[in-house]
Amino acid sequence: MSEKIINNISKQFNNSIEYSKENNCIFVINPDKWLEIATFILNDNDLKFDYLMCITGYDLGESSRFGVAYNFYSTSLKHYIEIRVEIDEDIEISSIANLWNAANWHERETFDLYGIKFSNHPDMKRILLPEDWEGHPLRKDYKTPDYYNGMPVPKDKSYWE
Amino acid sequence: MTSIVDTIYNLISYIDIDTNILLLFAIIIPGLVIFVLMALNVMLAVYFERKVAAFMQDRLGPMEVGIFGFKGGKKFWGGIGQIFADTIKLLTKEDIMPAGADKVLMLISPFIIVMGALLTFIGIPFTDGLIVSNFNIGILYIIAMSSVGVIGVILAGWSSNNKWSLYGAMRSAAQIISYEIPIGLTLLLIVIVCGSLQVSEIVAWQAENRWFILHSPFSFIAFFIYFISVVAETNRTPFDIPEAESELVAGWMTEFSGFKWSIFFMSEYANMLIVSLVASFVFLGGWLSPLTIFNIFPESWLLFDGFYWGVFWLFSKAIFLIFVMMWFRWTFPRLRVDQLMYTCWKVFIPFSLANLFLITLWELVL
Amino acid sequence: MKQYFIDIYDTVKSMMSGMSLTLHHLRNKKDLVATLQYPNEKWPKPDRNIGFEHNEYNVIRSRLHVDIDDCIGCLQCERACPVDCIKIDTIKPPKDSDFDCGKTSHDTQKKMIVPRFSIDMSECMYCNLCVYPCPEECIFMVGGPNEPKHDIDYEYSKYVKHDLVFEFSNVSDEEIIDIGGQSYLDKRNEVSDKMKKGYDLDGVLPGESDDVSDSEETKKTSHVDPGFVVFKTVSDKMSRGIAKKAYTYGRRNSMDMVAISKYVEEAINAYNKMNPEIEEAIKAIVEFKYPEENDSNESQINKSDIDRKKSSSKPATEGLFDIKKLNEIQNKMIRGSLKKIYMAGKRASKESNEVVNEMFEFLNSENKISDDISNLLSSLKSQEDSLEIKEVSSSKDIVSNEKESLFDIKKLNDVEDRMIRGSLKKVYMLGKRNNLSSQEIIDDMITQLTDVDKINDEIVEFLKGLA
Amino acid sequence: MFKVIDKSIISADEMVLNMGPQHPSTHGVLRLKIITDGEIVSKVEPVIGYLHRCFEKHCENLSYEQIVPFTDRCDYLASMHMSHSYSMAVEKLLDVELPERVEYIRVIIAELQRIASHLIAVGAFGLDVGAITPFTWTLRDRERILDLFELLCGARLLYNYVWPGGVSHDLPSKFVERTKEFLDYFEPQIDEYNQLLTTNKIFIERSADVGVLPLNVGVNFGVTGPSLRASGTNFDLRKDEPYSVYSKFDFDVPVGEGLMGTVGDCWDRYYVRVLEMKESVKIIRQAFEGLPSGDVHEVLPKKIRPRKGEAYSRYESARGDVGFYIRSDGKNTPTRLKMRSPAYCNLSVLDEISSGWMISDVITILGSLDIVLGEIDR
Repeated sequence: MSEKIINNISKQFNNSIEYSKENNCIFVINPDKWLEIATFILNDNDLKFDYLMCITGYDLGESSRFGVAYNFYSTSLKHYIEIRVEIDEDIEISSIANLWNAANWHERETFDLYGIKFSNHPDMKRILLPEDWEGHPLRKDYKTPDYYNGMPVPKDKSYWE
Repeated sequence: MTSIVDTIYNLISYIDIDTNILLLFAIIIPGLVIFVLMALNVMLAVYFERKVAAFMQDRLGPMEVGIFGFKGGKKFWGGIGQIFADTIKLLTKEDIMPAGADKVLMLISPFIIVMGALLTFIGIPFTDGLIVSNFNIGILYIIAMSSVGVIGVILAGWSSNNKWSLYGAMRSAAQIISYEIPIGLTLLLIVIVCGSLQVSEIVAWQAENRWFILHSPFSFIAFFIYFISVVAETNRTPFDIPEAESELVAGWMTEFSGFKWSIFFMSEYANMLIVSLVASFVFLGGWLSPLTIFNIFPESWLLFDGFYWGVFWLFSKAIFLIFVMMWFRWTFPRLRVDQLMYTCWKVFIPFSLANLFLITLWELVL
Repeated sequence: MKQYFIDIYDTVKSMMSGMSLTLHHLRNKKDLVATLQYPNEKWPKPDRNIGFEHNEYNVIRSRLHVDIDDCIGCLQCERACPVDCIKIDTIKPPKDSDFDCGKTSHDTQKKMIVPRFSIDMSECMYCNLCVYPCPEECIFMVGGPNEPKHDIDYEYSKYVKHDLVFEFSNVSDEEIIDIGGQSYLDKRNEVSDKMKKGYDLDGVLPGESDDVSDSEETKKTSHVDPGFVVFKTVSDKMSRGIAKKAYTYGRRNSMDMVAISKYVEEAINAYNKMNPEIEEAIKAIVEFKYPEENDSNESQINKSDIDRKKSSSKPATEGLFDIKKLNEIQNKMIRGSLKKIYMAGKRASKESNEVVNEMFEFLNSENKISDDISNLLSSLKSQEDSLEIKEVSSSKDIVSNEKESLFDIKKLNDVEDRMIRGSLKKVYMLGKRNNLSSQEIIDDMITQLTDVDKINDEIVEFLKGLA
Repeated sequence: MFKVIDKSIISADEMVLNMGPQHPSTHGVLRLKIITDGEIVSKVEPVIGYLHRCFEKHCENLSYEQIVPFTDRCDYLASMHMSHSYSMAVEKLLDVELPERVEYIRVIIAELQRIASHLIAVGAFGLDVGAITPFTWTLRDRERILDLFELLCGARLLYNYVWPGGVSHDLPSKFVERTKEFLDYFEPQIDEYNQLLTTNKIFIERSADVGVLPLNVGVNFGVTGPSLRASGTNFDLRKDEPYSVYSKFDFDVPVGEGLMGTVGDCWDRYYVRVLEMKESVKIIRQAFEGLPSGDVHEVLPKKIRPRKGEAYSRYESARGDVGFYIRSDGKNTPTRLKMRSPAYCNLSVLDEISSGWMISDVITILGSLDIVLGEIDR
């Protein structure tokens, strides 16, 4: 099954796929072509990835700094794929919220916690943290602020030490 | 024996002061008695309700507070002292007035509601002849006075400056006004049959003939329409959409606390008592003993009748109906606001109109 | 139209069936009621026999308890805790010293002492993760399979959050000093001082809580060597530490005061840390009387006073002798079982005499009694903690002397104007914190009042009356 | 004397209604910004994050064993599912093969937990439409399951029972017996709920045909679990991607059939849960029959240091498809741990299916989606 998926995708987008680990169905994909590939895997009759399970942002701390992992599943054909898009800090990823509505909140969360921007997202704002929070906490270089809205952020237990 | 006011006036007329002042006394005394009765009613009814709810839900209800160390184990009166604890708690609670509220309206709205309940008691008998004032338009007066409360509800909802309260008030207004119609139409049945609006006449007619609920199939149906409508009118489940604690927090009572809220509470339970009493003397023979329905009991049993037994029978019937209301509450889910209107306009009103027509025929034919 | 009547029929029918069900529950309430009247009835404790050797495992979640005598200070539980609610400090004895840290009940030789083992139960999330790695099985959740070790205790609510920090260590300050942990002790005292200052600001005026803090202070100082009081005036940390070390050395070798002062001076000079404060302090040592040389009269007077205080404020276990004294017994078996009796007695807060009697009974029943042991035990029986009491009395004198210099803040309550009273109290507090005398504070008050134009003759007279 | 009245004050515009964060039936600290026109709702915007506890950030500083109690606290109504799901992800990274007894125990526990969670869902849904009595009855029965869990691991709500590589304790000796007793007691209780609530006409009126979730919309929004199955699909990871030993058991996946109204309405979402409880009972009975013996600590790693790499585990919890995405770089703490919470996706569909209904119906729909805020906000 996985071979078929790989063949299907690489036939179409040979240049955009950086490498693929066959056993886990993991693809790493060029961010430029991401929207096309997404449209393809949603609509292609042999793939039909209609269910977007999860979007995970991660911080590599290297040259291509951030990565976003998309986990797809097909409820009709029962197969699974993971696609990763790895980007530099300032590059935007095209949003797939118009293809899978589930991506809407997941992308907002990724933006909230990592600061990864998604272009053409219908409603790009913070979701878990307050609107006026500064910084993106899951980045590896994030430092806890001393103050939030003038309130000191407690860092240790004063009665403990 | 005409009315309490007259009796009291006669009793104290030997005192040598201005007759107007005497009349005032004669009016104030029953008023105070009724107020105390209402307060007692709410205390007991709340306890009753909590216990009924608890047992229906496989719980025990209030158990901790006994009187003088008396606790009844897992019995019904287990936490009887809770009555006083609740009262003291409610009366000593902080009275919160929201900053944006209309303070004057918010202050008077509980009193308007409780006034409606108090005034209704004037036309309600407690037994043969024990009535504050025996109007010749008793039923009409009761219907009119029991819908005064809706003014207070709307004022309370509006003055709280809270969207939830406003929703509750609007729903309540629509609901109470709608359900006035089937109530009026069903009460009209007995007026047609016995030809009088006076309460004592109605019961006298039932004593002569039979309980009105057993009079004809139409009056039987009318009783249920009346009863379900008054459940709606007193804002109780399954028609408690104005309060709807899972939707509107507490509806129009959201912003009230302490004494004001306890007055709302008092009027709610007073209304329950009123509608149950009305149902008892209109449909269930008032202060007549149920043992006289069919003439199967020996003559000696008729001893359980008379002035004092009348109080007992009337209140037994009313308390049973209150229990049924509680039973409803702890069994059913709540209707939506449009379904509530549907029930009223498309079920109850057609049925009661048909009833009205058919009972007229029934009376003409038989 | 047909549907209309069917709907009505369905509604009535389903409502009736629901009502019959609730009525059934109402009528059979005795069989169906599920509530438990909590304080009167409690859940039956389920049998916790879990199929295999359950002694190793802990299948109850309640308060954490530590058998501190078994703790070897390996820090495994501290590391396992996901919320950092366990805090352990350890001190290793110096290599050449012959300090005996004792043995655990598993007969493991302890290599360090644990002067601090605190668990913050307000933070604990009862995940049980600290229990598994413990090699000596000394940290556990009480109850369940640990019922023999400690009774179940899941109702331990407290009024103050700090009270939920449970301290398990029973190492005394003297032992820490013995083992060379002076620097650790200094640090700890410093932190606790700081914290105490923090508590004092907890919205309680010191004037109102004078009595409380007084007794607390006496309690605190009762453990500390009075000689240290002198060095508290020294502000430089480094030199204070050196001086204290030298002082303790002198005390331990039972030098007299003059010798000690000379020794301290030498030590300070060796580090080139001499400054006027130290000089004064050293002079003070010489003038400072040994607690033993105090007037016996004075201590007699204070004794009854303190006894009363002790009985009210201290738990009775303080009256128990030290468990280390049992280490003199040679036979391992006997020592172990005596220690067990000791611990049981301690938990039940018994007196020394009772515990010793129990020990005798045990030994008689086992036929293991020997002269050595009986001598030792009877010596324990008659022991008195007279030394401690004298120390307390002397330190209390110092404290009360300091306090007398200031008038009581309650006197200010006679002032009628609220505004003035408030500002006067503020000035008072400020002065108290800066250790000003009564006269100085009153002067400050008068200037303060003149500044805000609230001064009048009555107040001035009143204030002067205070001094 | 007379003011010129601003037209905008009295014009019949839409009104913004704030439901929550403190509201009796938002199931936690959820805030719904409801735009209404009278009673009719035109838009619902869920505002979440009031219970955000930095779970993912926290996990990056904790070792793999220490994370387990925190996963319990994500979905506090189905803690066993969360720790089971997390353990599966870690086991994928560790490449361990679990003893069969562990898998059987995990299945038994998971299904008991599913019953407990669905009992809350069913009862709370009744509470949302105004029926209070069913809630206390379901809580009464859930209490018995909690008793079983207390017997098992000492804790009643947050268990820390399922560990990567095993479970913390073997089954207690009386556990099997008492669980069977409970199952015998429990099955007739379901009929009582049905009599009191499910078939009640008022309840049907309130929930049938309300908030219909079409299947394609549900899949597109990532709705999973009973909420999706009510829309007429039998998508269940226990069947489709059998993990643990689910492939050995014979059970049905209840699917919404639209018995009282349309397929995928609130009544279906409610009823699928009731049916699932019955199926869980079936699974537990089968699991007890085939329960093998063995040591539950056989492959429990002393110290968890997984290989460098990633793992994504999928698990059918009481609320839907739980996913744990773990990136490890060989240390004893994960570099990234992401939890795909089912209720998070289920809640995102609320606006889609509740606009056009009344305020009361928003409550009903929210109750039928069965969200747990601890899991949404993490």
